[in-house]
Amino acid sequence: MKGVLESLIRGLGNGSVYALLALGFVIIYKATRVISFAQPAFMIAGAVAVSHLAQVTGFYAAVLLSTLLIAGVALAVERIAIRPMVGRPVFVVAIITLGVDVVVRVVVNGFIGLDVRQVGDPWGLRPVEFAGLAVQQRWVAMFLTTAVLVTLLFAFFRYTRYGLAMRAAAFDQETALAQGVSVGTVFALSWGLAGGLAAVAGTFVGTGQGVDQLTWIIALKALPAIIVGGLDSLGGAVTGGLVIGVVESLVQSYQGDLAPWLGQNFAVVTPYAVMLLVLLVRPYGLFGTPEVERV
Amino acid sequence: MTAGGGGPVAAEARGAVPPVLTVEDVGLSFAGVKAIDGVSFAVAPAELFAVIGPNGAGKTSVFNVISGVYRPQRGAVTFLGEDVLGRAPHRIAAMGLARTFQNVELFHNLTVLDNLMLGRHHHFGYGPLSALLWLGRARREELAARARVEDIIDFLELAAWRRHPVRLLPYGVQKRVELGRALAMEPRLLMLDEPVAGMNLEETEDMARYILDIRDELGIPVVLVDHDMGLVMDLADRVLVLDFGRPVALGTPAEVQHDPKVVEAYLGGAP
Amino acid sequence: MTVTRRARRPAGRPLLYTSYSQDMALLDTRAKKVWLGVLLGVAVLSSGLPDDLLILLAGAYVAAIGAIGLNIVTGYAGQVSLGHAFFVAVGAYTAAAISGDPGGRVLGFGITSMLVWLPAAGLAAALAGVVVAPLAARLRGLYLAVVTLGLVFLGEHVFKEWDHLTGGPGVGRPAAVPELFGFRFDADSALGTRAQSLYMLMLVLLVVFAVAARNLARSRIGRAFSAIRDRDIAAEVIGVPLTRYKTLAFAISSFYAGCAGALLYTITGFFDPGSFNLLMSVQFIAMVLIGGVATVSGSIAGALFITLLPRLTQELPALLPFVSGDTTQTPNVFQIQVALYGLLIVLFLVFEPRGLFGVWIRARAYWRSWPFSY
Amino acid sequence: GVIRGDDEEGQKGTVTTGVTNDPCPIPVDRTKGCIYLGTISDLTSGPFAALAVPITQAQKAFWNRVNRAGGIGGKYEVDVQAYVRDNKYNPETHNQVYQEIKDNVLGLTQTLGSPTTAAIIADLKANSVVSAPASWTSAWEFEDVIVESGANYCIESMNAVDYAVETYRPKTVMAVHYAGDYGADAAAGAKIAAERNGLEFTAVETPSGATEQGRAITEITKNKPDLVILTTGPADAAAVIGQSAAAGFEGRFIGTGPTWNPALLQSPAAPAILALYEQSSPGRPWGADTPGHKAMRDALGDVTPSDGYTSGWSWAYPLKAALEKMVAGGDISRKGLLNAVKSLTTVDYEGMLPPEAGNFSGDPDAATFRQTLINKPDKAAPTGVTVVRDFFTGPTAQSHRMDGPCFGKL
Amino acid sequence: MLEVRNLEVVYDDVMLVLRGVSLRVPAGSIVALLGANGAGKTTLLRALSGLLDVHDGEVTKGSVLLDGEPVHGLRPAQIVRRGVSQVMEGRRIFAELTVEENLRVGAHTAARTLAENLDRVYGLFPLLKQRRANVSGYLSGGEQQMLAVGRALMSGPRYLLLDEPSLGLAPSLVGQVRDLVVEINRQGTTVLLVEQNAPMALSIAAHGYVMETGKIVMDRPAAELLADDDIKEFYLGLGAEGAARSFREVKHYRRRKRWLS
Ligand SMILES: Nc1ncnc2c1ncn2[C@@H]1O[C@H](COP(=O)(O)OP(=O)(O)OP(=O)(O)O)[C@@H](O)[C@H]1O
Ligand SMILES: Nc1ncnc2c1ncn2[C@@H]1O[C@H](COP(=O)(O)OP(=O)(O)OP(=O)(O)O)[C@@H](O)[C@H]1O
Ligand SMILES: [Mg+2]
Ligand SMILES: [Mg+2]
Repeated sequence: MKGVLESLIRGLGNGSVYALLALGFVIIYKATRVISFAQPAFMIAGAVAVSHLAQVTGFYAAVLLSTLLIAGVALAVERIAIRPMVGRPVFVVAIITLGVDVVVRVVVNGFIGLDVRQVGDPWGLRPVEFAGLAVQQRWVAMFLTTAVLVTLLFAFFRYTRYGLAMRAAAFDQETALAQGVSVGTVFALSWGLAGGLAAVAGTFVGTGQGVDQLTWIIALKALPAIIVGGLDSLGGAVTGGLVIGVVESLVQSYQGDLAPWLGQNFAVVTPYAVMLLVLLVRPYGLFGTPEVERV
Repeated sequence: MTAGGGGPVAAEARGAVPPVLTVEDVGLSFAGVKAIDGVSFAVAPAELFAVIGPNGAGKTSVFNVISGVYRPQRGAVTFLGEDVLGRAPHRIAAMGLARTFQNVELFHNLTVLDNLMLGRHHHFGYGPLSALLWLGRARREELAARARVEDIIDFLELAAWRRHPVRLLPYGVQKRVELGRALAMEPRLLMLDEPVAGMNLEETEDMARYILDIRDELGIPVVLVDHDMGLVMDLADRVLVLDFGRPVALGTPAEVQHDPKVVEAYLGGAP
Repeated sequence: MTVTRRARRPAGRPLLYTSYSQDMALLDTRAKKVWLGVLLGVAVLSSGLPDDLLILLAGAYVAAIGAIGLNIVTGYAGQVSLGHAFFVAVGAYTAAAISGDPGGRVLGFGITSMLVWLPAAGLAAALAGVVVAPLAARLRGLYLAVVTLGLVFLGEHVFKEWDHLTGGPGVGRPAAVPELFGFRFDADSALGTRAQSLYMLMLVLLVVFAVAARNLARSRIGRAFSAIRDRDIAAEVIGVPLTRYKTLAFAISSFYAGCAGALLYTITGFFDPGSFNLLMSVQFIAMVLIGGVATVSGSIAGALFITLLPRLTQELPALLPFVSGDTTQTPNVFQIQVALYGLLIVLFLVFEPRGLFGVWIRARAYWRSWPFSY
Repeated sequence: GVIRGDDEEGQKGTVTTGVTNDPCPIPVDRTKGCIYLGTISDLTSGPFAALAVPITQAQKAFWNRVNRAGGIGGKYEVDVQAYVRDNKYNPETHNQVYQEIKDNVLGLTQTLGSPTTAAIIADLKANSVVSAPASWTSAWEFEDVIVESGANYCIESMNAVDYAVETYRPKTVMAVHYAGDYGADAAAGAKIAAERNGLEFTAVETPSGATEQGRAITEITKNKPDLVILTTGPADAAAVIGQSAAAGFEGRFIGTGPTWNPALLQSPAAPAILALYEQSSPGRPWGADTPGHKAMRDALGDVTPSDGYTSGWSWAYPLKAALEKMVAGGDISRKGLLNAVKSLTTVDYEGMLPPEAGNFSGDPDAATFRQTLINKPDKAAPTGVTVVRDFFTGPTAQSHRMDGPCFGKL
Repeated sequence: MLEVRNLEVVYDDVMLVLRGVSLRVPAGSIVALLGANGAGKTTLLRALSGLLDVHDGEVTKGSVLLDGEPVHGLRPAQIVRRGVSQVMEGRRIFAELTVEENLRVGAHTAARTLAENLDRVYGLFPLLKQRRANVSGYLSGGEQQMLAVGRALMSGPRYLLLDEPSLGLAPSLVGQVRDLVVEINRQGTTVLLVEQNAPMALSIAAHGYVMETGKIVMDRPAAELLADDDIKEFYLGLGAEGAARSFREVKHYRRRKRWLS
């Protein structure tokens, strides 16, 4: 039982990182109908930036700076490579983000160098006792930070006109333009936010074990997460992230005993298995809005 | 069935041969909205039957029910003597039901030619393999189909646009292409949803002409929905008027035109 | 019909045809015939190129077969699939297993004839396609994309676990043996070097697959695919069964993918389950988009572009004196190579979103309206 | 059709494929000819870039030193910079770039990775292209054209287990390893050793990716083995060791060579590592005091120490020996080089490895080198480790018969 | 005043669609623009509201002046802020948003006056009020058309460009829309009305333009146009003797009148 709970909490920890990443994807998708494959690069860039800055400014300041920095980078990318594509087929844009990912990652790898880099977080692997359970502090930190950020985002989309503008722009850019929505601004906004979120997520990924040139792969976990939650739903992204994290963690702990025939490390693909199961029941994920069609 | 087919012809037809299409007490609602509420009518062979009514009255919904896009909660739809309720749209189409759409639903990236050829889809018999190889059968059938399509292109005067992607065509031409696509299906019944909406007079007159030719010379019965009263009242043999999904009146143009309910619900005092 | 059928010159057509069969021919214009002739000529002649280039091009041709396949399901039928790598893998392993050495470390049945393993690979992949289609048919746009991506990851897992078939990650297995009527294409022979034989083989196969695809595209099936892509409701209402055709699209596309997979590794002679990953799928998508959606010639161009790009970027840094070959410094040539790869893709698509095919269209449109500049 | 590969011999200045009478592009002595060696390594985006980069750099320095010391047999200098290619750790790419350079090089001073090298091994054999691998998988013992240096992973972990048996008397051993030529090879060695010592053995295959280590950690903390043989990458090692310890695990870890990275001592897992971890390796670390190590450190100047350099440097010795033998023998050709290799029984590693490590003659079992070391983490040491047990051969390795790659046996 | 001077528009760098169009929409007036399909009316409106580049179109010659300042080349959002708002051809509602959300987007540039504009639109179209919470994509064609018009009013524009607003509306509603346009205009909004329903358009417009294949071919006060024989025949469908023609009389091979050619 204790084991289950601990595994569960680990899942929530990792899950909240997936959730942050998923939010980035969803925000960009909401505004542009594009899945930005550049997110992994921004994530790792954020972590690496922190690992350098932390030595100078200390951890928390470093996270703040790196978040702004990466948001800036994302904005620049959007302006240069994405903005010209307003009104273009989304898959072309998706491939462009892929090219961006390649470029950014090469640059970032240059800053990683040969060694594993440490983000210099204050939590390390220290656990806190918590109702008899040993819970790593960083998981608590991840969970809380995510909660706060999500609340802020929801407030933003709820209480400004940009939430609506994004959906409108995503649905039909030309018409949105005709309503005076500056699609460019909407794009920039979404990329900026997504970049920042990726940076935070990256930092958390770096806690405990550091960052190396392969860490970016973790960002792909967000893809099944956003499908589970529904591509265009912020709430869905969070739910999806947590679900994926928890299921994955439980599978890591128990599949070996319960279902060895699935092969070792089935955990690696559980996110996708979960995704398929959800889609069999709900073609638009848990909270995604169905495509509206009538003739 | 020959030209000039006005009311009497249709009436006589109604007596003589069984109707092509019958709709009985159909009811359809969406999350509270009653789109259709107890609509019944029958279309006789070679009849030109019109459905009119205010916006949101349920005209398009009726079309969607008949062509299998919507599944009504109650009622029955019989086409060529078969009950088609709940059949997949493509099977109903294969039976010979063709329609056009209110907002042009063409295949935008395809040329006029391909759009028309697609109308003939279910007339082809060859399969993937002979398609890949383009041997005998595929080639033969494609050529034959092309010949029929060219007739329609001539008939609708689309020759000039033959190779244009339809998305670049002016609205009016697109409407004509859609009509052509429906004709290419060699339908037993043709349903037109607002064929002249957004057309100027000239084009409206042409469209009227085409509709009459289709009915008179090809003997294809037509169900017509439009808001252009001039057109409807001139062409239709009979008119069904809907309001809020309910039938308000059914009769010859002359009858419904002066029906106070219709005037009040629909016509208003507009030009 | 009221109007009698006439094979007359249609108004508004610049070219005169005396029969529909001419008008509907694959190469309906003289220009196309000439161009194709020239291109094929060049392709054949280039078998005189150095071996390493031939190997590269042979690979590009195989990739083109795969890209055409992806274009069928994604370009024509509009079902965006990131799962292509999976179907490629199915083909690769089917072929490798069939032609593999029965006594060997990994599964093999020792039937080396291409006539057996190539179709088998295609069919196995097609079958896989048919299996996933029902789920795919319910999904739209990027949902489908990510699900098919999931297919790649699940597949990767299976292939890594099933080491009796694949040899396992980091170890791998020998690929299918390209043997036809006793002739080995993967060995130097009287007819030419290994590279030359492979090159010609792939060239011929590419032509076959490309022509077949063009035929498909202009057939009722190709049209039905495009109809589904453009407006599925309308397609169904005019008589196109959606699910059946989506399934068909996946099947045919996967068949192409399977054959491509079977052939691809005969060139290296060896492959590893790690190869069939997201990157591969993405590269196929890139080929399709860069080449131009829903065009066979585009897919080929795209495949050449993507496959040759790394080679190109290898040469470029040589022109930039300031970058060092010292691998410990940043930036060094190798990093620049990778960066250029990404950069060129971005630039290209930003400036010509319709892909190489778009370039061609522009050029042609301009030519058509010459001498008027509009 | 033309058979390519040797027609360059016709060209002026060319002695044989990859050898010219003209000086090297960057010559020390213009009067000498040039032997070209290729490098195919994981230089940018692949999983082993962090090791591959220093390896490549070290070999550049190594041959540079050879050239300054008068080159090969006073006749030739060696160039390893003209034909360096990036394989991105992808077999197809590896094969492509190999095709590109193969007609310009005599041999390869580095071909990194097993699946990648497997994608060219057929061609290497067909054209007897002698190559030095950048990996210690046991498969290389069975390939003539491959000149590996230092014991393979399989032997290394046999010795690791034997060492632990002496030192900690474990009852249970668990191998936590990546799949394939690296991880499985080591795990197999551990298994063999465990069986020979009558220990209870379990193997846990783990994927790469720090967040993927959950299962490994659970297995460790659940089964509490006395000894864990760890064969992963550094970041994952940190995750496994750190979090197992955090969850109260107190058994010993011994990691295989590439598992280590000095930066681990800056990671949160550092305390756990210092307490529980030791590291086996096929050679002495950067800081070791031998003529070879010293030469390397001088040659490389002030780089961040990494045992990638150490490995890269030591791997080059056998090729140097073989080249000298070839030039002395006079048959300057790929065949000549291969024969030279086959006749090598010892190689002077300037103390980095025992001379027997360079035995490439006779049958694999006899030729296999079976000595490895054990190091312990040490914040003071340049690459974070110091030797606790110098070159030794454990009883298992001693008696084990090399009759095929180990990873097949897990 | 909204003024177009000798405007030339090209699509895809090659298709010349507007060939030197000039027209003036005096402040406070209603101006009607008639023309066959494909004449270039929509293109002209796109040029006015800066939406050309979305369609690979560009202004190659001439200028668009809003109160004397050139506005072509401004971004659409800027143009809207200056009080020009368009009802696009074919409704183009945001199908996935509810009716009210659509209207809110329309008010993107006029957040302050949101509430009052909302009431105003609901006042004009009670049907929309009923459906305010429905997903707009499921509305009937006509309902969507109302929504499109309503949405354009949400930005409280000074200049309203209407592209076939009566398209697909029931006769009674066409009447309403006409009265609505008059009303809007009375409230001080200048209107450029593109219509196929010529009788309706000319009955309320002060001035009318007729466009053919990218050129303005008639430019007269609406009253004169109504009296013009060609217009009578080809836009109003009145026979020479002034009585409405029956569609049944229409001859298929009827001569086609073209002002130029
Ligand atoms: N798929 C659907 N989901 C929800 N409501 C629908 C759907 N289809 C139609 N409706 C509703 O049903 C009613 C009838 O719609 P329908 O399109 O049939 O009207 P119509 O008579 O065609 O009107 P118009 O003349 O404007 O086209 C409308 O109020 C519409 O909102
Ligand atoms: N995006 C585009 N690319 C190329 N050509 C176009 C494009 N949009 C329109 N055209 C062409 O420009 C011409 C004018 O089109 P436009 O839509 O302006 O006509 P219109 O007067 O609005 O017709 P309608 O009354 O049907 O709306 C047409 O011939 C059309 O084919
Ligand atoms: Mg309708
Ligand atoms: Mg228009």
